[in-house]
Amino acid sequence: MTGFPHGFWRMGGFWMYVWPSYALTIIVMGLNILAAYWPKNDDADGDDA
Amino acid sequence: MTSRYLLKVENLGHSYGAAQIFTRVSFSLAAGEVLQVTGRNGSGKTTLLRLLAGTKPRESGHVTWDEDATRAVLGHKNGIKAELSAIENLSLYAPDRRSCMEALELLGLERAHHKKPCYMLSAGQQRKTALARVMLAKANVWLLDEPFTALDARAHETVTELLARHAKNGGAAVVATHDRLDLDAFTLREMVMS
Amino acid sequence: MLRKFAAPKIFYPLAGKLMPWFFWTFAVLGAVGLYWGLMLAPVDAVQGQAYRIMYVHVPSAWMSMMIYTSMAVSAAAVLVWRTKVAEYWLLCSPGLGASFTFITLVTGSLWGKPMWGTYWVWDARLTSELVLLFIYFAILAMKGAIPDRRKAARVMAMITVVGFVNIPIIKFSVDWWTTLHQGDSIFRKGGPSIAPSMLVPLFMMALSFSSYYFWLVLKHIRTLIERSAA
Amino acid sequence: MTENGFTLRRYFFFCLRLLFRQRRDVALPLFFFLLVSSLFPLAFANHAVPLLAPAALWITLLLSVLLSLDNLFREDVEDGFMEQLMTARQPLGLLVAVKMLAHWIAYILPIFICLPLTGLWYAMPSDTLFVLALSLLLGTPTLLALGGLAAALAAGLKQGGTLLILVTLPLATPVLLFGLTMVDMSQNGLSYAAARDFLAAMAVVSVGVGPLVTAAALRIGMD
Repeated sequence: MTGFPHGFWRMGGFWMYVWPSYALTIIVMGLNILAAYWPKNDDADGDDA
Repeated sequence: MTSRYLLKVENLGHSYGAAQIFTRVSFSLAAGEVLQVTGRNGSGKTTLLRLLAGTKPRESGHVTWDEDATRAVLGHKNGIKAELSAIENLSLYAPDRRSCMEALELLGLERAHHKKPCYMLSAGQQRKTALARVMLAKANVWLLDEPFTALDARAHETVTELLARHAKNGGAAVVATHDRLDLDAFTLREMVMS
Repeated sequence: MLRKFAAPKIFYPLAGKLMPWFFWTFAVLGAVGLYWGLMLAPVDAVQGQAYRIMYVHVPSAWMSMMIYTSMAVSAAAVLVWRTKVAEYWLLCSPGLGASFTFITLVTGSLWGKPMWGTYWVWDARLTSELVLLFIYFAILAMKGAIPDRRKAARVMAMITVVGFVNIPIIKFSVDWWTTLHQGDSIFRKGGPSIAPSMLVPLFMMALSFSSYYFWLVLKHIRTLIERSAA
Repeated sequence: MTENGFTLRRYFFFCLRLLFRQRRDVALPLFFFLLVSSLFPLAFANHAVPLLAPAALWITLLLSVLLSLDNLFREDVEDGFMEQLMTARQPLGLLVAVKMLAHWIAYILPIFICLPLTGLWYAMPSDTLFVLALSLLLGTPTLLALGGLAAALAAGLKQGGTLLILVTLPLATPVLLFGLTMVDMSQNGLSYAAARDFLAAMAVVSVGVGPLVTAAALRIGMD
């Protein structure tokens, strides 16, 4: 693991911004997988005429 | 009366979601013929008429109109502007007021009601106005969905006469109704939607 | 020839065969691209570590537009040939498109903080992405408002096509307006110069995300086919 | 069967007569425009920032137009009149164009007539007001085309009004931005020809293609 970079941002742009970005991406993509494999079956496929 | 057909329908089908409403409906309608469509509620009578009229996109099957056949449609709703009077509604179809008034009186709407805004008319009176519009439209083919709703006995009789005269003059019609249409056998055909 | 594959009966088994391929491409390339981008790629001189957000931001932005383009194609098929599979494709794509657009916007703004010092700048690219998100929401709202699936697909197709025609115009007008009122966004001028060693993981991630999209779309379509056949 | 009386010209006056008869409802978007156009300058107090005024006016007009479009097809669908339009001899696209023209006259023209008044409230110099009015004039056909399409798709739906705005606004962004660019250029003494030509081009396309696309949308919406 590369250590904290000296200079630019003391806290390091790494922790503050990169992890939330990756976390969000994984969560949103994961939710879509759930939606695909366990669809809520209430969207009726067209009721009567 | 030439017997060329005004309307030809070949295995028309319609489904709603997974439910098949009807499939392979075929018939042809020649001048002078009135096709009565009956069937229990939800059997697709209204859907069939809307598919014929073209107010509903067709999914399968063909509906071919004779090229100079014109259509006049009466759906469940009257298609009347409530804020306008009966005459103003009909003025869209007739060049002069006199023919509007004649059509309305023929259908049994007294002169006193001609000028009032239609929201003041009863359901039966509005239906008569809509039927007058169908007449004034002078179309070859009438597509009428439950034309007799809210009509009194006399108006019921008038409409039947109009249908007979329309057929005699070389017109045609598709009428969805449960009421008995006492037209002569030659004119009347029946189709039951299962 | 394409019409043959469009029939649900033929499409269903075909989709079943393709899905594992797409899944593994997504999983393998995703893992490798992620590890490479996060761990191996050298620290960027200017931005320190923050540029690593690029490995999710740029592929997501690319996906948000790729998905819309695929929707426009299927919308044409829906409106012209009423292809059933195209309708299913159109029904299940906007959700994924909106998700990737949302990811793009949030990661873009998270990347903006260390770069420009603020979470949001009315920069041409971010603004266009925001408008695209609203178009996705409009399509999803229409889908939700119409119970009959076939009609919903046709209505969505109409909006998608009109939207597709308008996107270049929106992009142009936003560019013009934002440059007219030039903020101090470094991002706008050239952005980070992407060294070759950083490009490879980027393409890996883009390919991974695309496979992810195709994998889920095929899954959605098979579910829709099963449900309509039942 | 002889020709029946249904002609485009007669339908146009039929629409105008109906809109006149409904003038209390027709005036609502105009009142909305005037009300909001008075709130903004009030909110700015008397330091009306030059660029904010055109932006406020433009956005107010955009919302007023969308408000008026909600009823464009909804009424015809709900009272069954749309069936007559769809079975008329004339192509639906032409009928839609005629209806949109009547709509423009009844809803948008009064707003233009009130523009000088709102210009006064914003303490806007007359040359900026002229350019703003020109940009609004060139922008409304595109707004009507885009909004008309969305109104056709949402006509039969319950929450159609909100859907209409949700669909139209993102697509209308360029119209707003080109309009404001025009005003911005003219305020900085630059030539606003480029932005004006863009708006004019979009207006021409909208008048030409808009009604046809809206007619197709109506057939889909009427399913």
